[in-house]
Amino acid sequence: MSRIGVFTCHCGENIGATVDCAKVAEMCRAIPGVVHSVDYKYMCSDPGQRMMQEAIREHQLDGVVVAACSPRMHEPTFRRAVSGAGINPYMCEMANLREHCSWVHEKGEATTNKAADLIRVLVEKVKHNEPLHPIKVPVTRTAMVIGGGVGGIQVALDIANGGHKVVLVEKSPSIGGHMSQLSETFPTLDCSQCILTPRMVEAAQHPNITLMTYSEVEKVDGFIGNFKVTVRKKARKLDEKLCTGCGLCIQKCPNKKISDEFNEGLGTRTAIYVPFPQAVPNKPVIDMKNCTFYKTGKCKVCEKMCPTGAIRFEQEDELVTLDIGAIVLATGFKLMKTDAFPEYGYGKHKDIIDGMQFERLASASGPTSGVMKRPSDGKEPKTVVFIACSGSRDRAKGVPYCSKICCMYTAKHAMLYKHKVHSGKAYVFYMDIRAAGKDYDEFVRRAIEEDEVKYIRGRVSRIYEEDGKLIVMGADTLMGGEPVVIKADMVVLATAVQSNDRSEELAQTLHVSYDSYGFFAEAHPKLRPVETNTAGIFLAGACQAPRDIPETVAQASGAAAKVVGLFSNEELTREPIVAVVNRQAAPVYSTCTGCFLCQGACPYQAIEQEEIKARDGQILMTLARINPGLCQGCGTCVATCRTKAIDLQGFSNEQLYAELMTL
Amino acid sequence: MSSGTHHHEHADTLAWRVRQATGVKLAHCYQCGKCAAGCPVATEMDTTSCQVLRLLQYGLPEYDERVLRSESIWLCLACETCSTRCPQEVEIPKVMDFVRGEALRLNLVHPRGKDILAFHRAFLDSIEYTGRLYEMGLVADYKVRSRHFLKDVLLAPKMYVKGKLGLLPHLIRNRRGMKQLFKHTIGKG
Amino acid sequence: MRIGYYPGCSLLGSSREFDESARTVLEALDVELVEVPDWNCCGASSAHILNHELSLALPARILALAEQAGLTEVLAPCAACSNRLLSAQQHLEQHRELWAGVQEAIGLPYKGTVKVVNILEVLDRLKEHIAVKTTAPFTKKVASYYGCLLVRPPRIVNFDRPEDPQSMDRLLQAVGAIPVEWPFKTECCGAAFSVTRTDLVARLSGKLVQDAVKRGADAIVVACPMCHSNLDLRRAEINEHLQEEYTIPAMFITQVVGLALGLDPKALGLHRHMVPVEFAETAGALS
Amino acid sequence: MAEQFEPKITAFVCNWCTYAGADLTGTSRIKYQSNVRVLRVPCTGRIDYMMVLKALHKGADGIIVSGCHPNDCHYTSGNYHARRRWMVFKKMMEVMGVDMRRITFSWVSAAEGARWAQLVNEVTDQVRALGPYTAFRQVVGAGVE
Amino acid sequence: MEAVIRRAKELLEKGEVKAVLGYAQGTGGVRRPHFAKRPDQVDKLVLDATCAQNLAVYATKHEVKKLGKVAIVALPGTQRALIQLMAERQIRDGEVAILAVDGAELKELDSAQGLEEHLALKTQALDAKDKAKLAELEAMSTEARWAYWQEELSRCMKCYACRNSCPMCYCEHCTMDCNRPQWVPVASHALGNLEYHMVRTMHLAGRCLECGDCGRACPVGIPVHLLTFSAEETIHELFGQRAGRKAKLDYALSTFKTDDKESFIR
Repeated sequence: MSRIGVFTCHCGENIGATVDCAKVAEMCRAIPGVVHSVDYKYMCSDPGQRMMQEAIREHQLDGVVVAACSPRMHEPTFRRAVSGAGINPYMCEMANLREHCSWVHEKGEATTNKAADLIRVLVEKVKHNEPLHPIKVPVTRTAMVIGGGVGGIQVALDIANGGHKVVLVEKSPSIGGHMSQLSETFPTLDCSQCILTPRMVEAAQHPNITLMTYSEVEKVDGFIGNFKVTVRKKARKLDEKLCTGCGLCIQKCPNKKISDEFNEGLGTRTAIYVPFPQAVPNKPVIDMKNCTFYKTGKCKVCEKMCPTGAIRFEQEDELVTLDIGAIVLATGFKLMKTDAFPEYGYGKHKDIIDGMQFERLASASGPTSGVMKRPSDGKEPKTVVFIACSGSRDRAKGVPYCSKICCMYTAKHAMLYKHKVHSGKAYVFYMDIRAAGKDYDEFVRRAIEEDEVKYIRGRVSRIYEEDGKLIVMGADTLMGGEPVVIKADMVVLATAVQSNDRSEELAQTLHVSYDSYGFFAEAHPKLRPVETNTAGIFLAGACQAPRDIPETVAQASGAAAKVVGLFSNEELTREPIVAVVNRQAAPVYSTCTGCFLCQGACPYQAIEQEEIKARDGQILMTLARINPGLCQGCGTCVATCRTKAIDLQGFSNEQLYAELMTL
Repeated sequence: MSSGTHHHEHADTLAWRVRQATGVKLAHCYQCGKCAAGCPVATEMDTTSCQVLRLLQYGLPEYDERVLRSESIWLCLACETCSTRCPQEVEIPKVMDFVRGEALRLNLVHPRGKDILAFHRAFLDSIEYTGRLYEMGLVADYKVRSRHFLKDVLLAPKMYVKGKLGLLPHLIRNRRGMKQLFKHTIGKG
Repeated sequence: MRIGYYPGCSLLGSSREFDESARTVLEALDVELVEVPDWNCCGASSAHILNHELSLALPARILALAEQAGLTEVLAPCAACSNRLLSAQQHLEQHRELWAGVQEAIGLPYKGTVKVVNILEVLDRLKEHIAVKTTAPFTKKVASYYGCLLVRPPRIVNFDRPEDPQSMDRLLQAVGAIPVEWPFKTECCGAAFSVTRTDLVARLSGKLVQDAVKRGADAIVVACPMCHSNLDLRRAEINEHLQEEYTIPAMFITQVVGLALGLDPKALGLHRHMVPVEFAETAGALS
Repeated sequence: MAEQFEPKITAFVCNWCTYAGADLTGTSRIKYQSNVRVLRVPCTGRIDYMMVLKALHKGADGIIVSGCHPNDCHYTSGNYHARRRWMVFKKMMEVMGVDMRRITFSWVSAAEGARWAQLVNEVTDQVRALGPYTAFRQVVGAGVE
Repeated sequence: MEAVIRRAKELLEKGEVKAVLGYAQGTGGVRRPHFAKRPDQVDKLVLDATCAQNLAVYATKHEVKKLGKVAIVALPGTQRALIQLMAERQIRDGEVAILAVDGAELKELDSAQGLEEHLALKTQALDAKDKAKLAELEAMSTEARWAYWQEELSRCMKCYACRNSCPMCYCEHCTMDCNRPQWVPVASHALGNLEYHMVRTMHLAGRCLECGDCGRACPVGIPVHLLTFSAEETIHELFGQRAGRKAKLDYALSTFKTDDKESFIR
């Protein structure tokens, strides 16, 4: 027979003025199992809590109901208090006499009765409460960062500087990502590579960071603190230890006409190559698709040239499995291609390029060494039209969302163009200028006021070619939609920012949710922006939504902080409010039938299979097992289970049944 | 889904009537001007397509009337260039169609719209009586209605020579059916 | 191949040559055309400008008659007609509640079972056949002109791609012609304003004629009677507007194919054009 | 004046949205009728239809089931699962001839304090108008509990 | 028929299966399930229009499982039951040789995948009588429906024949027997009966194979199958899926669509 104490709080006037607390305390004494019931002015005050603790000892209480404010307010307080008096914190429940009663009802008998009812219900619950203990999960203190752009590099450095090991996985041959392709950055116009490359080198040399470039995540098992990640190291066809990065192989490679990804197809590269001069690591890869040897079986010039004999034509991909405690996704974005626009010629006009291509044209390290030359004939474009919202905010043919960075980089592009071609004319077609950010609007105004970029508010309906000019048919909505036709030499489309290739695939591998555009979903849009709904997996940068560099870096540090926090203990403790599958003595073992209908209902993939084996190892039955590391305690599986084999600690069937039966 | 109650355009606005009749929601237009930018007759219009939508968005009687009285609605060629390119999938020609009908109903047709109207009327009459278009008759009828007696006087004989203008209308057999068809549709209004 | 045929009004008058050439060519390609019995006008732009119900009833009657005649597919060479038929059909598909009214109006049952196809779709199916039968390759530079109604609105016609369509170009290549890279394939010619706003037509069609010539085309090839009359019948106004004598002919795709198949120019109605088609092949036809 | 019937209303609410919403009703001091008794569960996904049946068993005249709006579930998808379960449950109850005017499903977010008060009042008035759920009580009465 | 018997004999003779489960002549013209463990017992097998029972119900029983591999004469309902049981991991591939009988056609299968492909070609429809009855119920007023079921259920004595006859009620520890807490009163009184049938219906929603055995099994003729049928039809209407068709578990109530309709939500 349980010995329960009920402590009714006046909360000063808040409850006391409406509810007759003394009467409530009186009524509660009549509840079977209640051996002690008092009311007090401020139960949460020190004397209040002390009084409670004394009562617990004095009356050997084994359960407590505090009738006060909302449990969402003071449950932790009172659970701490009761455990101070030596009973399990989860033996304490709160009746919400304030928010759900005194504050919302008129003073009177009905209200007082309701207060008593609320307590009665919880007394019955407490009778069925079980002592619960925080769940402890061991943590492997090694993080994996997926994506080696500026975001990934920042995360890796922050975690590494926090004293933890980091594995940085990048799918391309070098880290650096999109930022390494940029010429200058807004709003400061400082050279992108100048600020990025030191970070790349720092990451490469950091004792706590292991770089895995030209590698992709293949498989992820386990859960927070205990992931097992399988990474595919694609064959560089090269012994990285021997290679000194002298570049002789590259100079001598006969196959020089391959379209260069790093230069967005505006330049060419060899079959054995490093993406760009400042690449980290500065070790080439052989592009098998284009390598003469793999196509014809002959050549091997690079092998002959290599002074250290580092070339390995027979090298195979390698699968590596790593123990990882936390994962940060920083896989970035891609830009919509120019061929996605019917009315702009399906990409058939060479001189209609996208923003990233313009970056390469403007970049000192680019195919034109930063000299403005249009792709078709290498002539200097005298008139350039920039079109913002190309594919963005276009539910018909593009994406409905705003790509966020285009307003700024378009202003930057126009500016850079004007700085390079002083006599040139730059027009920007825009719908709105979204320049919310430190020094952002000032930057745009500078483009307009000082560099005399002509901003035209309207979309472009059509572009076609005539006499070597691109005829841009727009309209000026600030002049009542009057048609505006501009004969341009080059057009730059600020094409929409999209989630990166295969991001859905990756999301599925990691069991993180993603939106209908393939961007990874944060756990809470406001309060948990760097976490995913899968514990132990975090987000940084444009893989979550379009972001610019400062935002990406900020979020990266945020994600790093989360990881370091997680790593601050060898074990992580979690609320024991989790589901459990009942276990019983042989031959029953459990009332679980192993139908696994519950599996689909779990938002966290927390339900695993557990095999009950006989001594001889023969499988007697397969049961559901809930991984306490993954379970968040929603209880959806409990309601799904036909045999009631699953129950939720803290909100068990017995507790809820008991509550219901007192109504 | 959300607890908020849905708010519709006010029932006496043209925008609301457009929505009822065509299903086009004018609020979708975010005034990017792409429709006007590609419109073959935008330069002829007193009110460009995006202005028409903008005026309608207000839901003010005086603006509604401006739309109804505009020449633009009669200049729309229904070439569908705008609707094909509109990023918000606003079916502007549908709006124009409906608004023309309203202008007609409320007797607010723009003077220069009247000629165009005359042509369409003549066209339909021709069909009502013969079932098929009688071009000669149409042209003649149109001239009477529009008072442009001299229009195309030079072209017609050439066409006749080329065998392109039948002097007699092509009649369909079931002309009673045609009458009934008109009675049940346009005849109602 | 047996297929329903809805010529539409203009193919009986101002665009007779389209009707003639279509019939001649398809016959030569062993296609049997079954004319929709007692068909009526589709209402063109006039009906849908003036009365919504009428703009549904007129096409509905045509389709219902076709159903009655046991036709599953109807070819409407006139782009305007096929567009009207398709829009009405689709609208009725989405608004079953209107069926009763429409059926009462047309005094016929309507099932909406007929598939409406345009001339390019039909010729495209016969491409191999045409290639084989081509005896006099049409080795001219051509500007293939689709106009509005063949490709717009995509959600109604869903034929080819809305910008820079290709089907006619492919067809023309099949008969030896060389399509020029032309940005105005789907620019509007002024359409229904042929009679009422000739000034507009002159400007819009003028742009087409001028650019086609500039890009070296010997002929503009069309598949729509409205486009044709604007480019051919209205050439006088166009030239006056441009202050220059443009003699580039506007031909129907069926005429081009016909010539390639070596058919009699007269049978293709080439003699009916205002702007003469002064190619060797057709010399006889124009005397 | 005749004693007016006071219905017994049982509410099943999730901890993160509706319970919090009801807290907000309190902090905003919005008054509503006191007939309702709230049962707190972590998520609507936890709400077993057996609970609803037991509430009827214990003589509830009206029942409220409420949680987070779609997309707002603290557990990302518990409410979606619940929604499906309710659809099927509702149909089953209708087929059985249970008067579904007595069971109200709703979404009330943590921000919708006023909405909670409004919901409770609406349901209370509606059920009061319907009178006691005698049909079900008879069944219970017939059972020896 | 002969084909089935021939094959059954073969399987037993070759020792490929330990037993063949089919139908045999019972008393009073009814067919009863028949276990042929020896070739000579095969001749007892009959197969005709009067064979109805869903034999899958035996496939999950201990006694059967411990025999080893058995062959089951599987009419469409049985086929659906078997694939659903496989999806719910109660039977493993190869554990049962399925002699799928559809009218005159016989097909032998032993994997869920095989069954899925086989069933994909088959349509499934409620029998007209049940359809009509459901429509009739639908048409009734709530009060009338309530009265109807109260009347019907008043005859129920909780003999659990419906439960035992159902291939999907394979749980060894049924909720009905779970007493901590005792959600559903054990006693067979109005409330106990009502709640039992409500729970049974919910447990079979999205899992009912519409074989109708529960209804046939009821000794007092309560049309309990209508409850699970209507639930299953509801699932089909709402979510466009049916139980007993997929090899991989696809349970309508442990998945969702974000745009599931929620017109019923205030």
